[in-house]
Amino acid sequence: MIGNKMTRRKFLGISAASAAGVAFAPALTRVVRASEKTNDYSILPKGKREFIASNCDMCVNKCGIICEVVEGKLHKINPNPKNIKSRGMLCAKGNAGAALPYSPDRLKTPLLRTGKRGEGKWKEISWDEAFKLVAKNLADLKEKYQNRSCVAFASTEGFQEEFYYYLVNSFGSMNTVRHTTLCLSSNIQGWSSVFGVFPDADLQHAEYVIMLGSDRAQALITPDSVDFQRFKPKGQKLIVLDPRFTETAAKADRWYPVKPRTDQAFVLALINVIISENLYDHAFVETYTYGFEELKNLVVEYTPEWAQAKCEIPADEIRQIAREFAYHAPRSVIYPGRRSAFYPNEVYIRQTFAILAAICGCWDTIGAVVPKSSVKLNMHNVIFPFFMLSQPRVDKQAVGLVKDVVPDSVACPMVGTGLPVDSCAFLSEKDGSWGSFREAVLQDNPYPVRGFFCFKQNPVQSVPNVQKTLTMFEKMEFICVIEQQMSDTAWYADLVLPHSTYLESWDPVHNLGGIEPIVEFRQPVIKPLFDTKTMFEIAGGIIHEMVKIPSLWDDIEPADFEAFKKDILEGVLDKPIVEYIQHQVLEYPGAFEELLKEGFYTPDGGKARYGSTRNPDFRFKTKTGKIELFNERYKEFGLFPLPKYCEPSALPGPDQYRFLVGRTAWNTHTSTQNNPYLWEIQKENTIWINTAEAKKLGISQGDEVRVKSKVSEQTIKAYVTEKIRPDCVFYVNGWGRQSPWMSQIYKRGASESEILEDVLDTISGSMCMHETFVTITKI
Amino acid sequence: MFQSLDKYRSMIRINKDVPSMPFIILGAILLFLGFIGVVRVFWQGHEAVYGVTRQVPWGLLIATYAYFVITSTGLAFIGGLGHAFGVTVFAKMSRRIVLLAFIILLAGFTQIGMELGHPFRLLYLFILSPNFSAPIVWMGLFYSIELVILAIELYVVFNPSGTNHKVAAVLGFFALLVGIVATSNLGFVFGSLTARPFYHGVYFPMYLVVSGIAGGAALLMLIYNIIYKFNVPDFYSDAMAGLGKLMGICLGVMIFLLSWKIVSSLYTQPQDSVEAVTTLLKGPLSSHFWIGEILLALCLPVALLLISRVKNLKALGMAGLAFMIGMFFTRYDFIVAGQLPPMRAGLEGAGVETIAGLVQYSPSVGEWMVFALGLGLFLFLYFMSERFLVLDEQTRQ
Amino acid sequence: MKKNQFFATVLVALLIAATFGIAMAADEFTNTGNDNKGKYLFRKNCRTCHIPGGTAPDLSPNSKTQAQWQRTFKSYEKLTCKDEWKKLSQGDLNDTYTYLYNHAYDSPQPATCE
Amino acid sequence: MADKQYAIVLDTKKCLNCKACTVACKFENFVPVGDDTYRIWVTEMPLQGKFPRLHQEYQPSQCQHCENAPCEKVCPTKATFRTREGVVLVDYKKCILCKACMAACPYDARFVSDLHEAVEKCTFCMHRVSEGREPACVETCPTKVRVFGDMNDPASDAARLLSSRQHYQLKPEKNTRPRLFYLA
Repeated sequence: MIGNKMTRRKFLGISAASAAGVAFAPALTRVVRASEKTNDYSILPKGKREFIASNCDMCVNKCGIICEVVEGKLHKINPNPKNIKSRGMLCAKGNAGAALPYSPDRLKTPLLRTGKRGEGKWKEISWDEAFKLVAKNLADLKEKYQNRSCVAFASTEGFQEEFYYYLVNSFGSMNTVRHTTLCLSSNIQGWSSVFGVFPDADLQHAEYVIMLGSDRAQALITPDSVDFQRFKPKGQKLIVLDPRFTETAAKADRWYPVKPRTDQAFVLALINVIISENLYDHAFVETYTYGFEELKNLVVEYTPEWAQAKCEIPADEIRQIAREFAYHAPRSVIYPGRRSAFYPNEVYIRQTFAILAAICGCWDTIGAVVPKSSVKLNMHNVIFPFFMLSQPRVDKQAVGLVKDVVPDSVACPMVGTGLPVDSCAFLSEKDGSWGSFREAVLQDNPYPVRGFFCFKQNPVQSVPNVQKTLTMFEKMEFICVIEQQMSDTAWYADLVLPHSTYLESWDPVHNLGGIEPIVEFRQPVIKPLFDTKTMFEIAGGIIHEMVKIPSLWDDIEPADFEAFKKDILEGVLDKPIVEYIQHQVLEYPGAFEELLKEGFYTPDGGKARYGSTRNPDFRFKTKTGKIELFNERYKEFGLFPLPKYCEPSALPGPDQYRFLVGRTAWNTHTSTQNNPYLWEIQKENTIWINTAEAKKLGISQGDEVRVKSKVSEQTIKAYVTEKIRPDCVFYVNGWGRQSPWMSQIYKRGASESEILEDVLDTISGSMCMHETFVTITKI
Repeated sequence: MFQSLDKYRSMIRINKDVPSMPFIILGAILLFLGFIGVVRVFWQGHEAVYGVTRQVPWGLLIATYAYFVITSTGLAFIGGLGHAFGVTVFAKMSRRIVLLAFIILLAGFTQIGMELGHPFRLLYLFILSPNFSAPIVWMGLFYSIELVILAIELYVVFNPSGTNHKVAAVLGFFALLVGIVATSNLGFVFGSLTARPFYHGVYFPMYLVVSGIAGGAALLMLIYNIIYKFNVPDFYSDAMAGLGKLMGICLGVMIFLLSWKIVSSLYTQPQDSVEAVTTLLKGPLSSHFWIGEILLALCLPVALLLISRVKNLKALGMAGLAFMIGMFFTRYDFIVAGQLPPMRAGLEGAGVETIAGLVQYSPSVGEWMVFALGLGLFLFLYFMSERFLVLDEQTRQ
Repeated sequence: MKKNQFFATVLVALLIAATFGIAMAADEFTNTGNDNKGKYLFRKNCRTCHIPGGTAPDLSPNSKTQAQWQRTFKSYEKLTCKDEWKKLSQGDLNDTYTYLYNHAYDSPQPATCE
Repeated sequence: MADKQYAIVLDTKKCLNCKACTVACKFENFVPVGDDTYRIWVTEMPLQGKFPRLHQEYQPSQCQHCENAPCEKVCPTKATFRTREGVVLVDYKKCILCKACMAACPYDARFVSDLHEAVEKCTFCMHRVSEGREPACVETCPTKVRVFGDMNDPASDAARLLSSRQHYQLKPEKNTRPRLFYLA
């Protein structure tokens, strides 16, 4: 979509084709028989052909796959038509997964840095050496700083992440930092503030859908991306608000290029109309909600005319949308969205969405937003020792640490007491906030963090203001990265441990909550191609070396140490992982066999579950136990309890553009761009500039431009288009890579994490992705 | 056995009057370059060596193939006029005509042989599995027959016991006829492409035949001027004038056809045709078109013929030279122009890259090398013949 | 008489103990303990029985609201496992309380006991 | 007409431009990575209108499996042939790589394959269809833009769509009678 056209050159195509041909053609020698006489159309060599059900790991969706394996070689990954979550689809990334195990850029053996960091000099070492080295470094750091939390552990979701936490908990660090604050934490927080949970949208049955800033056609989420077009009920209306004309906007009945940062004003005006015209669901509000009067008083001033001045959507149309939304309720959806925070008031934006759904009774019924159900799994009840030397998280008291990244004027109107509260207050403690975590580490406040582990995450590419991340790395005495390819983060590591692909290993089962909950798992599809290991094996290997070092266990009870060895090592990690999986589904007879056959399991045939909370006695996970239109918890923390609109603290200056980020359907964050089958769809990113603005700046299609923000400047090719607001520019993320071992994409395009400033949403701890303003000049 | 060879001895001599050595050396160098090209093709494969693409599947080699084989059939036409239709002025040139036609046809076959991905497969599949609705089958068939006829003709005209004129007349007639059929079928290889309106129809079958005859005449006028170092003896003046007139007529017809082709193509439908002609008139091929096709192949020869009133033999040679150079561009343009308008617009995601609405093509080094092979083969074989064979009827008598 | 006296004494002692206990609990259980240690203690001491399929109902921090945890700790003497509780130091109990309270059903960061 | 007559009906309004079909096709059919080597594609049709009134369509396409296939006519060796089910296929062993079919195809659906050493193109995944499976592009599509089926079977989804909805074919003026039908 972006820039693929202007970068195509024939000679490159040839070299890439031959390179890829060399890489992949030998995967299978094909036999072709297409002849009129025989009617034999087979294209595969005769031999053992299997169809193995498993689960995709090219993004977070975990779609069902059926892998076609011929003579032990993976030919094709097909969608699993039975899988109720992925609805029988498999996207470009999922298909391209078949190239992953065979990638020439894979890490094949543990690598120890020999030159300077980032210099790219590596020595191959054995796994034994690697495990010893990790254990020794952990022991040394613990001794030196007398604090186990001096080693930080970054990770992101994935089926093997729980074994990473076996390692974390065996060492006893409190400093873990996950992807959440670059992802959904603000969204979850906003919806949870009202309903106590983060719900799903029943797009399959909704009659009226409003999507704000969600590009469901490109940022693929199953089942939403399928449902919103494939199962769209006849006559369903889709209203899309987005500063860009996305593929989703192209599907919309009405698209509004909403002024960034003002989405909330639009939704507040909808609430205003619905309350003032008495269109809300009285019975529902009466039965289930708390704080309606306060809400009513708040929104009095938020008239459509007021909103028009903010968000540039005509007041008449706001009124019309409000009426239509209320008319179709409860089969109306204000789409919860699945994305990172854009603005510092992100939590309030989401709270406003949730309130709109609540007052119209669009909750937990067909065609509305519905709380996720889940399939209960049998947990391994393991007890990790309590280490005396585990200090609380480095960012536990983030107040004061994060002042630099929270503009006062942003914090002020929202936070009653004037300063953000503890950054972790609204996060799962395991998640941590990347923004405040990094500030705390950089300031050595309250204690130094000198070790860094990273599993599957790529903070160098994904955390805004990459200079700060690299400065943080400089503080580290030991960096260990567990990855499949040499990511940009791995490039700066001291030790890189190669992880097996999802096609070569068993993964424990995971429950995927949703309207139709499902349990997914993975099994090996092909034999491991290289000397790689899974996190399960790596955790076991490292912990075995750790128990050999007495100094690592001197701050726990000796009895606990013995119990640890027995429970964790002998009880879990030393056993085959299959036993772990079987234990997880112990409660469901036949489930394991079903998993082997289908790649997923549902106890009740995957029926949609509605109405579990539509019971006047149901206690919501809020302070009052009701659906809170007025949030008592926020009041307690000194935050605005209602979604009060506050003016943007920062606006683009003259000659500045608001910098937007987004995704395509053929890449996942920063992890898939190097896959040749995806790379050929898009070979670098470009900067979207509105046609009229480009003309003003003298920029034409494909020109190199300089993009400058407060924290960095880059050059990138221009994509001049009508598809974006004149006051915004846009990159798709995952380009401008620093690791030369990402051979196809090294230094192609420009990196979003480099240009983005780090601005925090103080309630959810999220990084705000649309708070960077840039200037553009033609080179 | 040696005795039987003896009679051929009269056919062999070393002709030092003809400036053949430079051309033989040039031919050898080109052959060597061509050989490198061939090795590259076998080593790296067609796709890697050639500049043709998905959108422009036919490139320089089809152009050079057409350039060679159409000239060959033009020569066969002229030879046939002499033998079969009693146009006796050309009879004195018959050895060179037949030899040229044969060698240049061989040169043409090297081009198509290197262009085809599976030339050897073709040999048996044309017999086992021919598709009679495909013009290529007919083209291949008639050019193969043409090669056989020319080979026999070659035997007949070089028969030391004297040429059997009856046989020569029959052969000449068939060489003429099959040549026309073959070339018009080559035209129809393009004429059958409904996808590409620029080619579609009867224009190219006709234009290629006429321009081929002009090419045959031009090549003869040029060759005679070369071997006599631009001092062609009077003995040939009537033949040369005949060639000049023949070429003049053909040029006239060509101008007539081309003008109407261009004018009719410029009307709004079909769009691809408009676009193809625009590439010639003011697009990427315009310099080829105006300098090569119009100036060198048409205007200059016409001017030279008119000014010299077909009497100055040097001028005829110059006209031949200009035409042979210009004709190269004509062939190239005709192959490429029709393919530049894309079958699908170069929109994002289409997989088609266009500049100003057109796809791009420029020949690769590998393609030029294969052209060198054909040209080298022609120069080497022909001038070796000039050096070692008795080609003049006059000296023989 | 003697018997009555004994009963009265026990009753008074119990009452005092209960009152004291409640008072102490109300005063002492705050959510400012070490919830990391609390997690460990909860798993070690409580989850041995309070697990799915265990001898007692499955328990996780989010099995109860903050208020419910508060009440539980105030009156743990009523529980069948009160003897187990008594084996724990006040500090350990407070750490456990911190963990459960901070991750209760209606807390800002509810947690299941994974 | 006992034979099945295969066709693909496309509802492009559902297309997300996600490129799943193009990648699925590459793996299924051993099509190598490369700018010229692809059997199917998803075109972003020209953006209509001016900001902020914009409209855009996406058009997935491939070999049209024409009933009156120009490529079949010009193929000198009958390497290109139509099956009884109306699927246009290439017998790679018979292809001499003259590329006449590429020049003749009005849809630019063919290309030279290094792997097959022949001209190749979409086969409607006949190797899958003969096993009772759908073509890879059809199966993988999130929103099921493509519906594959037998036009001769009135009960098939494809036939029902064709009889109930307005549709068009690409380049009708070429008189090729494609077996790809686009719903209007």
